[in-house]
Amino acid sequence: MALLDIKNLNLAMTSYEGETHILHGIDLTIERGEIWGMVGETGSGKSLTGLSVSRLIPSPPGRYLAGSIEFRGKDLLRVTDKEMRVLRGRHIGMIFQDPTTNLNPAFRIGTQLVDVALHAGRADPSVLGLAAGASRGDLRRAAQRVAVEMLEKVGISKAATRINDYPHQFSGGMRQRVLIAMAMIGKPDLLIADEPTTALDVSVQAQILRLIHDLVEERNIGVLLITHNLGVVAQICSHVAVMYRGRILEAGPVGDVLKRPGHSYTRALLNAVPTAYTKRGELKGLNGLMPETAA
Amino acid sequence: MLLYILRRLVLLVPVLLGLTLLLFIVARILPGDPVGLAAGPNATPELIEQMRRELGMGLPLPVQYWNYLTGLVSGDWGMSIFTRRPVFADIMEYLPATVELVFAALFIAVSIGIPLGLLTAVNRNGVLDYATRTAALGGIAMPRFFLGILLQMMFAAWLDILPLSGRFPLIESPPDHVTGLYTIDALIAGDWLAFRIALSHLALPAIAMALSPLATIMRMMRASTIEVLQQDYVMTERALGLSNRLILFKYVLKNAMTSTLTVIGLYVSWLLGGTVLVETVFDWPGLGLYATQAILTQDFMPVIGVTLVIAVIYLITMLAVDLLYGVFNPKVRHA
Amino acid sequence: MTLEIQNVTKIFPGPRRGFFDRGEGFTALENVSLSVQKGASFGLVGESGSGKTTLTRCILGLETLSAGSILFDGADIHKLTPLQMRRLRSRLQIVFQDPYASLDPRMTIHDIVAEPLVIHGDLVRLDARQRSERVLELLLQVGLTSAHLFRYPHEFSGGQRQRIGIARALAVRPEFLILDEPTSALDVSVQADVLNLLHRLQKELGLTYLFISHDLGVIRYICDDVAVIYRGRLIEQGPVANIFDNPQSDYTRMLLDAMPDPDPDRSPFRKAAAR
Amino acid sequence: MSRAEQTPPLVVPRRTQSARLENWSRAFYRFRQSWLSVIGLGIVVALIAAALLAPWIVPYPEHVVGGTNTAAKFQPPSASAWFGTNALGQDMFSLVLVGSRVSLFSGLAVVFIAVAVGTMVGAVAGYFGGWVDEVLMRLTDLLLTIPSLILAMAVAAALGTGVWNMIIAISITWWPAYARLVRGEVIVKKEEQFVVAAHALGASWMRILGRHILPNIVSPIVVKVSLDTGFAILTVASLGFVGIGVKPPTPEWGTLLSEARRYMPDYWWTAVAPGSAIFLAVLAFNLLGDGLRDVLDPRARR
Repeated sequence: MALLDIKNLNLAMTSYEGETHILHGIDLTIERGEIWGMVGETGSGKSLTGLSVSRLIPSPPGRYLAGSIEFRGKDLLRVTDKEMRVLRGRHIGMIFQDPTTNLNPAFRIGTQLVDVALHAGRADPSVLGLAAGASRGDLRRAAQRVAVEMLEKVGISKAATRINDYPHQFSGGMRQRVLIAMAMIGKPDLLIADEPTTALDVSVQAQILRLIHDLVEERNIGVLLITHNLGVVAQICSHVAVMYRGRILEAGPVGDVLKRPGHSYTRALLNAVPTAYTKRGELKGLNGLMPETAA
Repeated sequence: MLLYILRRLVLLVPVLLGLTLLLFIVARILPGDPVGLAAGPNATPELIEQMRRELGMGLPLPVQYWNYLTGLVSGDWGMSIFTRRPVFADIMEYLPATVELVFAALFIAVSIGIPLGLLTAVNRNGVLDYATRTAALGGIAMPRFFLGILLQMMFAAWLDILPLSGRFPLIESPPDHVTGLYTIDALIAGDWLAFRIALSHLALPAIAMALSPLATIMRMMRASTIEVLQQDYVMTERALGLSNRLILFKYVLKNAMTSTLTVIGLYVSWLLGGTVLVETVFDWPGLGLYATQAILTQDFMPVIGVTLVIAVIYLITMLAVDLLYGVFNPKVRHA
Repeated sequence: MTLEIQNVTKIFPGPRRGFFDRGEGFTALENVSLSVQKGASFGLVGESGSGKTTLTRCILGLETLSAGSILFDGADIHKLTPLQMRRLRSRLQIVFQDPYASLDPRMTIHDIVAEPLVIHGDLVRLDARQRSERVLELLLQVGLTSAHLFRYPHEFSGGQRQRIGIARALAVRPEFLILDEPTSALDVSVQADVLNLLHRLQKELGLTYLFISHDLGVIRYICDDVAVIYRGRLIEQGPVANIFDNPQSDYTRMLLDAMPDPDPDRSPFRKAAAR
Repeated sequence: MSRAEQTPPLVVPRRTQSARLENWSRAFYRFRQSWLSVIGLGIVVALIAAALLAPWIVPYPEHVVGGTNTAAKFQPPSASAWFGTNALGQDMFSLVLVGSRVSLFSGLAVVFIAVAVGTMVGAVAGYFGGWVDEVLMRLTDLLLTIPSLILAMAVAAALGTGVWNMIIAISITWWPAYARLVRGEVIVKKEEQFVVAAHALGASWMRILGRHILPNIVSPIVVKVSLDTGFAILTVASLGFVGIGVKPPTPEWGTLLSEARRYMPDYWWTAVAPGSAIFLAVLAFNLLGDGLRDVLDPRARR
């Protein structure tokens, strides 16, 4: 049984213009220990795929036309809201793009971490190192301890005091570390990271990628990393799926897809990235390459 | 924190100086003959001249202003030509009634408006939402004085369950003076009957004043809650499995309060100004009634005095709002 | 010698504390010197907070300098009369980073591109008809068509808007363009097209570029010379090939190492991840 | 110029109004989505029409210039006197109808003056900043600390009765709010990239302010104007209610209501007619303003 198995996922969204078919039969299987990169340009539907796994697309406007998202054998599109809520945070962690807007500015980071830890701990006390049936006080104390430990783990020094700071007292890179701590505190089996380094400087990006990579290694979890940056995919991912207009054009191990791309779109994307050895005038845009797919 | 408050209080001094100067200039520049009005139609020119001298109105303006300023500090706020009493004494007598009325109204508006706003934001476009939003539009448009009259008609004249006007029946003795707010004083004295009487008199004018701010606060709270619900961090909180109740009442509420708070602060000034209308309708013996009388007789010392008191209350409220703002928004917290 | 920046320092005053007291100032630029040769592309690389935006604002005369001077063709731009400043602005134009924010949402594309022609009407001397022709010529030059002329910015994609921004900057035939992260808000494929357009325009019109970016790949692709700026100070500068192949400072080396390369074999994690 | 010579002659297409037109029709569509706003617009149009036509359609013209008919005093609403008659036997409908002239005219005049003065002060303060800003904003702050109703009452009382005196008195207390609004918006827009771009192109401050900043802040001003017109009408009525404002024979809603108080609750119609008129006018402008906000203010669009 795969960790995550997306089969023929079809999503439509309603807007002013009426209902638009956005995802056209996405198929994707993620096993533990795999880091799947999902690359695509603006509007390719990669973020909506990620949100679908956490079932965070409200309906309306979203509507699933067909398909299933099986997480450890259970179809996420068919579980109850309550079951889904337990899965989130405890079994599926999520990180978003902008660390400045994804932490609640009015609360100490400790409060936010502890609440997530408590949520995961109530679902499964072993996350906090407790036996089943632990008291509320035990849970709270353990959640606080685990929050500090997790902050240390993501590389925040003096975690025991910094846990009482507010988000605005941290730099962008540090905030993203805090968000990673929040996503990982429930010991999830699957991590969905939606453009986790896009808003960061390259030097910080490298550190955050290293952190995600190491956490994944250590805990042997599956990752769905959504990004537009082929460089990031090449660095950290074991597998990659190339998306274009709601379809996966090509998927497979990074070494195969990026070194020997089978689809012309992938090749074009690779040609559009300026690297150390691109000569001036050699870059190619996508002009005229891809036919306008009927939406 | 304490230092910050102190500094803010010190900064109020130039504001108040500017305010007195402004009021003084306005009062002196404006046409009108308050002395002539007060002396009556039969007064001789000599009598009027003598009154003017006694009131110090013949002196050069800067001297008059200086005299007024020094007087202000020592508690001499001038004489009311109409009541023939010191303005300061008058204001101290009427102030508690107004404070009681304004804060009762504010309490009603906040304690109903905020939960209602939160509730309608969550059940957006539901039946409750449409009903309250439509009602709120009506509430904002309803003139306070007309609402007052309607309430009197309804509850005092037809249903006869609440008194028509006044603050306390003349034949009864009000509770011992501690704060001057009858409801509070009655509670302090443990006098339940007096509390009920005071409350029954307070109810209608407070409701008449509260409706519009209630509607505005509700709308503001609804709008800011909806805005907060769309923030990225709410998505993160949801994505990590926190319950809707926890997200709404803990994480969203605190953020949504910040913008609503400013509106609440602004309404204190609006309520204080509105007392001239509502106190007139309900014969409520407060600053508004006093100011209205003074304005109609062009008796300017009381008008300046009342305006000054209201401005001070407003400035202190805004300071309190700023401090509270820091509680809700740690980014602007003051060292 | 076109643009010469000499020992520029910019200190922003600290926040007010009371009437006279001010908090400690923030040094955005410290003793920055660089010179851009006519016809060249000069790249300025820096991460957020490095001072590169402040430097552009200084060159445009939107900020005063705390020390140093900026010379354009030998004239100190902070000592110009208003008229001379206006003349200078017709020769030195800018393309901004965010194609969504840099176009007035209430103006048509025609009016946006024509605006510099109107502002510098005393120089270009075109009547309304000639202006429209010039606007159309510019749009064709950057790869748009006459059908786009009377539409509004919100009807265009990011890449198209950036082309409009470039057309506007070129309207009064400037010699010098400041390109402030012109492609960082765009998708890579669109970025490639815009970079090629900029390259073509430079060849055709003999423009001088000051290209500001955080993306070393982009800088390497389009620039002849490069300067690396970090926390308001220039770390090193020189020809692109020298700096990129043989960086002298640790910071530049770190930036180069951190740049994610789309070749999986160059990944620092590769061995561990590809089990 | 070499490039221009090579290319074939350019054909500039005619400027079409379609894009602009499309924007308008889309805006009107959004406005129509909310039936409350449409009702608001309808009432506003009806009120303005009634006020303009009042002299010709008033059923008892003699009553509005002071004529009385004590024989018919305190008649309840009927077919001949829709809103009943007052203590002097005057037809309430006639009084309320003609009263709309004073209320609507003064309300609109107050807002017009306040917008004109406030926009000027706010734009200058916001654009230039520095000591100009300091001085102007300290002045507006001072005015904002004074409860506007009391200040307006005091000024109006001192100036004496008369519509214009009342308008001036209220305007004095209203422009600071606009100055504040415009200043804030100008400061925000001043930092927007398209304004910086215009600056970099070499545009003068007049052009930047007039062509780029002000057109882009019209929406919040229009919304505030619509909401405020209602509240200006309310303030005019408030002044009338406490006994300041228009001289007696001229009917005015606030004054009518104030007189009616004496005959409560038995002759309730004398109060309900002018009170409801005030309520309806304020409500209509509020509904209209709300609808406009939905159309014009993208932040509140949801």
